Amino acid sequence: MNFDFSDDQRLLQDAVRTMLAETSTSQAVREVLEGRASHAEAVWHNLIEMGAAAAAIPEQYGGAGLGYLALCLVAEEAGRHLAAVPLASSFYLAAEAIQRAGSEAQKQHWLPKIASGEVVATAALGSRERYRPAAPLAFDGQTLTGASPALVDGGIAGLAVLRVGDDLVLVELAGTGVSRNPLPSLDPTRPLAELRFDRTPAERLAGANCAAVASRVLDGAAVLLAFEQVGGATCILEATRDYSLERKAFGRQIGSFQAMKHKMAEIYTAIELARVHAYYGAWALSSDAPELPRAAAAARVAATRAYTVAAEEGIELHGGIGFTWEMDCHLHYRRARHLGQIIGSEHAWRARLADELIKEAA
Amino acid sequence: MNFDFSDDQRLLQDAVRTMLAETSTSQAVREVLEGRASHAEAVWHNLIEMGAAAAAIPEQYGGAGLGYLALCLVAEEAGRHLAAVPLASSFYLAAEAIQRAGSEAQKQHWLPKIASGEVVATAALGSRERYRPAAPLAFDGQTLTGASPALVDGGIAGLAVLRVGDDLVLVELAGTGVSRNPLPSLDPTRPLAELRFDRTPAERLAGANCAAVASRVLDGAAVLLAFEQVGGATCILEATRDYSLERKAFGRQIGSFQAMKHKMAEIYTAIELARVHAYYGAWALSSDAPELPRAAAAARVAATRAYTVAAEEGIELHGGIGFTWEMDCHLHYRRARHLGQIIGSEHAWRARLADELIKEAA
Amino acid sequence: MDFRDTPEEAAFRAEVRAWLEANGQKRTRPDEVFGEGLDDAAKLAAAKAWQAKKAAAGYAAITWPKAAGGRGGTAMQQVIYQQEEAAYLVPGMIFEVSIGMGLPTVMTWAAPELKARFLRPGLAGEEIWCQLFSEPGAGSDTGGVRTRAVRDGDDWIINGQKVWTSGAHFCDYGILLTRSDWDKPKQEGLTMFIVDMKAPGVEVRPIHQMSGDAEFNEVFFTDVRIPDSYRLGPECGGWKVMLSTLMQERLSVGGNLPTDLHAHLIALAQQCAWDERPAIEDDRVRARIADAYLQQKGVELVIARGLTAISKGKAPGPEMAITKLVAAKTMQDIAAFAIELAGPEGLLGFEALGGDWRYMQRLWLGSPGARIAGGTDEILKNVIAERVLGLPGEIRSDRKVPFRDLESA
Amino acid sequence: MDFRDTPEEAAFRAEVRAWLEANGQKRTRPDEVFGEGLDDAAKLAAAKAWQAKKAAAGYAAITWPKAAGGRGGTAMQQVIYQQEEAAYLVPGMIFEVSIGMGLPTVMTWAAPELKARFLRPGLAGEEIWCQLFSEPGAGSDTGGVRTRAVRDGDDWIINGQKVWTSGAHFCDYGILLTRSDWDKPKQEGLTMFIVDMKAPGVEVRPIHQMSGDAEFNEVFFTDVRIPDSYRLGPECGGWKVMLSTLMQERLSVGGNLPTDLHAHLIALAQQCAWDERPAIEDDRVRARIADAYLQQKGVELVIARGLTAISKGKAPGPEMAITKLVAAKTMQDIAAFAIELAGPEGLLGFEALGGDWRYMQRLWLGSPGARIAGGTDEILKNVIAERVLGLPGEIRSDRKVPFRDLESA
Repeated sequence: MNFDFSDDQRLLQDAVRTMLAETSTSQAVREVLEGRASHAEAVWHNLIEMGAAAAAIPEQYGGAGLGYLALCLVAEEAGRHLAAVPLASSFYLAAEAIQRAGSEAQKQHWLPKIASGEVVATAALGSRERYRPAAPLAFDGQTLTGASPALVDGGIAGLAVLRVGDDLVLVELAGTGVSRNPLPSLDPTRPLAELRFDRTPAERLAGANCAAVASRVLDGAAVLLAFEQVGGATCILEATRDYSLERKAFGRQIGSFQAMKHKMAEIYTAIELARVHAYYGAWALSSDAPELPRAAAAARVAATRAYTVAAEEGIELHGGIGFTWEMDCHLHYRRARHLGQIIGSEHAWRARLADELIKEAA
Repeated sequence: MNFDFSDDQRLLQDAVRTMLAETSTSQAVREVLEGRASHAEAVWHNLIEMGAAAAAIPEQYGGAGLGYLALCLVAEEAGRHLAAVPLASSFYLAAEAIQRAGSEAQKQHWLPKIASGEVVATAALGSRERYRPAAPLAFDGQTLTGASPALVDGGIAGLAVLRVGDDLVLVELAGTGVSRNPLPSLDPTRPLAELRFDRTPAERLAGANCAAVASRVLDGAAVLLAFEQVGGATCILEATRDYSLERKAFGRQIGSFQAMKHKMAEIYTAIELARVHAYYGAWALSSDAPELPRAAAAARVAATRAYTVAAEEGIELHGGIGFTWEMDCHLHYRRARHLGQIIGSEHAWRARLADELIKEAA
Repeated sequence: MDFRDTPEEAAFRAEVRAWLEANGQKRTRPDEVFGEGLDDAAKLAAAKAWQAKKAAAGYAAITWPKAAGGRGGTAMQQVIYQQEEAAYLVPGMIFEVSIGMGLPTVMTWAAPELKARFLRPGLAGEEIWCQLFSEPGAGSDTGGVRTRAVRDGDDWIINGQKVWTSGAHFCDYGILLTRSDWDKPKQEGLTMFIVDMKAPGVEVRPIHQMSGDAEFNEVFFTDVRIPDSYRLGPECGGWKVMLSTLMQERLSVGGNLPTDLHAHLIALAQQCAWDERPAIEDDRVRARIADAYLQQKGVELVIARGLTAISKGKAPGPEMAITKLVAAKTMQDIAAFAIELAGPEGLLGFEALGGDWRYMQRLWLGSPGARIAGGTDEILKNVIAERVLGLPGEIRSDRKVPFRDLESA
Repeated sequence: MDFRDTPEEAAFRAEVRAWLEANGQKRTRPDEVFGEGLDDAAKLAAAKAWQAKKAAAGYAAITWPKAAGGRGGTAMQQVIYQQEEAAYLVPGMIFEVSIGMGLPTVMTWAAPELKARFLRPGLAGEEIWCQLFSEPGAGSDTGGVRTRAVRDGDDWIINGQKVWTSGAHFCDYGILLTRSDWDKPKQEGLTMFIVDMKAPGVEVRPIHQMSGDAEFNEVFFTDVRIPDSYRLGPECGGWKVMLSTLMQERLSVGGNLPTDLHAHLIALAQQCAWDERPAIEDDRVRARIADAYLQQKGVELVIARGLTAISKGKAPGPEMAITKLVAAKTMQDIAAFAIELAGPEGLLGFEALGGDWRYMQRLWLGSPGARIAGGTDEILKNVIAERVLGLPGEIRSDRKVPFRDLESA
């Protein structure tokens, strides 16, 4: 029984944490929040340079070949430090789709570019929930025409993997006929854009059964995002605890009031449950275990709940100062929602978890 | 705006409360709990004698003609004092069904007997949820054959109103071919029995559209049971508060710990929401308002939640002594579940509430 | 039990309704607010004009005595006016502190000549009032204020900082809680003043909220002079004055939960698909719609009970605290769920979605503030536990000690 | 990250498995318990026989030193044994206090001749131990015990009452916490003893729980004589002795949530109909199945983290408190929901329903106790807040005062 990460993996995590503490500052995040930057460039540069972003891309494709467990810990730190970078779009989603469904040539061509940061990629792989009628995106085998759904990092991506019917389609965004329509985002630190195509050259990802690949990639992303969520939730819990020890009212540290203590204990409990489910998901992802769909769905639901509770109650426990623009509480409030919905809400994933459990019981 | 009961109605409530405090003691309830009595006879006698049980039966049928608002307050006190009597079976369900669907002759014959306590009646009007396949109960227009579902007070009832297909059927239980099969109950203070019929004489309730009548009677019962639930929840909250002021630990009254205080505040909040929904339901029931289905469903869901929370957390806040047989906490724990399911669970009623709201919005 | 008006109430309601129809402007969208499209100055001017009209018609302070410029009406009439006004585009918030806190405090504690000076222009909206109690180190614990008042001849010199002051940037006067004696225990060394917000040394800085709005301010006082005649109540009597001010607020029947959350949720659920079916058909969504109704209708009915008390000439009790406790958290939960309905697309700002979303997204961003402003969930639960259920107060170590000796001072 | 055994662990597991297969009896129903159908005396005899066999094979106290009758094994081996034994019908609870609390306390604090006297028969199940700490006025606050120990020559005379003593009615010996000095503060006047449960003046009365079971007892002491040689630790050193006893318990990895709640819920949902459809197809039911899994699997995985610590030779930390906190409330919620699945019929006792219901109904009746015994939810949250998150302890007024001057004494 060794339900923990290795010392080497922890060393990488420490290095990433140190780097992010220096570069992914509140100010850097706010540059993006307030629209002065599309992403935190220094943070992105460092994550690429350290080989952290490309931890799970094999060395033959220009990655660090450290595997998914390493990437999970990178994700935890990215979440903790609210990193405003295209890590999920490029690495959890697009690179994974290419790695799992691309031809050798497609992998050889694109993965090194993504790993080196030369190209930012994004992806839309489908979701169980939607608002507007599905975008009328058409692929004729050679070109793509129509509008994508809202894509995280769609404004800066050079490449997109899009689900069109039963296909996964690879489209270079420097190609002809591409226009970008920036869209407002509830979490402006993660900007959204719609892509419009007019007979833009595109190609099919070579692999068969794209629905299964998309589902597999989304499971992996669920695990990785769960680590971001756990990281973010831990950050706001720690900030709340520290504030409650500093701040006094009625002649006492407010953290000595049992109502505050118990609420923090409840947040902690939610986070720890999420953490162990995320760990279990990491194990399933890294060992390609048949438990992955169940473990990934569980990690996603638990982590979405934990970050939501931590962000909501974190503001509450800060009192008045908690809902000011100057405090970082609202960055977590927004990020919690962003991470909790971007690959489908907790409800969709809870349904998926139930599907798996009922299937297993049969 | 007068969202409250009248002074006269409150006077009746006080009288019932005084009577129940004297007769529906823990010991009287435990006589039934431990199987030494089928119901609390003195309590039942008094509720009948005072005209409290038959408050909503018109005077021309032997009732007190005080209306539903009065009966609601009687129900609240019955709930508060855990009255182990066939009040719901006889008066909220059977008498109501007869009153709303019976012919004049049926009403003349049965309502005075029920009002005077000469006959205990019970009813099974259908539910959205079930476990076993529907009982194979057959009615040929003259006789009834087969087994009823489990009926509260089925062991002592002299009359039953049973839903058979689209009919409501009235069957006298002293008739030929009736046998009774007592069944174990999660709340033994409210005993259950199955009735078996072998060509037992029975008659149809005369009214048309029995499904609508059944639904209307269940709505009324939902409101009345909500008052019982609110009464029970208030009782255990008060007992918990009193205990927390008496009991000391760590050199303080345990009721001075903020965790205890806030939990009691949460229970109080749940109860007060339930109380106002119950009041609203009482208004709708007594004024025959079109809002009744919505108000009744809301009262039922809110009151079921409130009593469940009060009973669960009431035990918890008592600590070790709370889960002993000697303390009355578990009587509320059982009664909360009994009242919360006997005409269908909160889930069925929440679904009904949603149906109504969506219908209204259309 | 009867939700209908008494004949007297009905007559007053008809009168109010007629006046509003003749003079006001009805809301056309649920999220429409007063003065949309106007700049701040124009909006303020329009608000003042409305208040003047309302005061002239005798609706500005219905329960006040006629001598003080009120109508001498009942609390129930006040409620009826508010109910009817709710459908109209009116600048409610701007004058709320004037009418609800500032002027009543003046009426209770100021000398006759000051009442003559301040009440009429305040009611008519010519002068607007704010309330200056909270400080960075004294939020829920108002007794901890440290803004210093030092006597200097016939004046007092004020130095310090206030925070969470609504509308300070457009207000003319404020009621100001200060510490005038540091050798008395916490709540015994406080003194209340009227302060001229345009006086030299008063500086107002907006606080930006997470929603991007700036309804609140920090207010800095540097050697601000206040004549002793502007003192409200005795020296070191500030705590009592403040309690009387807050008591006024308590008489208003709380809870500002929208009453149609569930209807909005239904509308949004009809626009979304879950697993290729309309989300409105999902059992979970339906359960949440029911729960939204349960909470909001419950709050509405608790308020109805408060109104019943008012209608009988009584004051609603501390149990009204549950209205805000329930309303604020319900807003947060339902708004979050509404956003979730649309899955990934729910993360789009409302400008990119239909107009129905604007409402929910605003609630979602506003609800953390709603859970804090006017008493956090925790403070409200204390109120219920102590004042309704009679449970003991917290152990206090800061009650008897001279303020200057407290660790936090 | 690897859930598999190390080769050493796998070898030990194989050995245990073989021994259990040869000697034990596997459970055939999830709710089957040891000794069903036997009367109390026969069940106790069977339990003692099993414990003797287990001790002879060296599995009774795996981590104890060989000199004390143990195996000198690792904590991980202990865990592996427990995991394997879990599938068998064994009388776990009966000896739990002996092995987990009573005998370790003897091992740490008693004189060599007493160890020689007590350890072997205790391990072999010939003598059974109980723990006598809690009192009617001292539950969560164990420091408040009032059972009086007065020195009389070479003996002590004991008077008082204990409560919540598991198995007192069949136990032979107990470890007993008493107050020997009323002039010292609360936790400083306590002394611990070994008490012979068959001694004159010891009276045991069962406590009936709401489930109808009687696992616990009240124990009354009237002029019970204990020789001073049976004292554990120094006079007035009882608090420290008790902490060492509880520390033993903490080393065991907590949480006794069944790991198949969701599977039971699935089975029951397949037997019920909601609105004429199988309940298993209802979106709400499916969501609850998922939630049941999330909680129980979460607890299992937190325990796996504790095991990882044990496997590395470390002790699991106070964060393990979340296992019981989550497990007990989850049992209550899921059991209640399972009962709701069947609507009105769910109110039938399980005897009238299928056998699957027995399990859920027992959980439902047992869960209120599970949330209290071994630390209420509130105490566990204090542990997490103070010992994990480092938040301040409660303000205590009872620490420095002589016990006899405390209001509660």
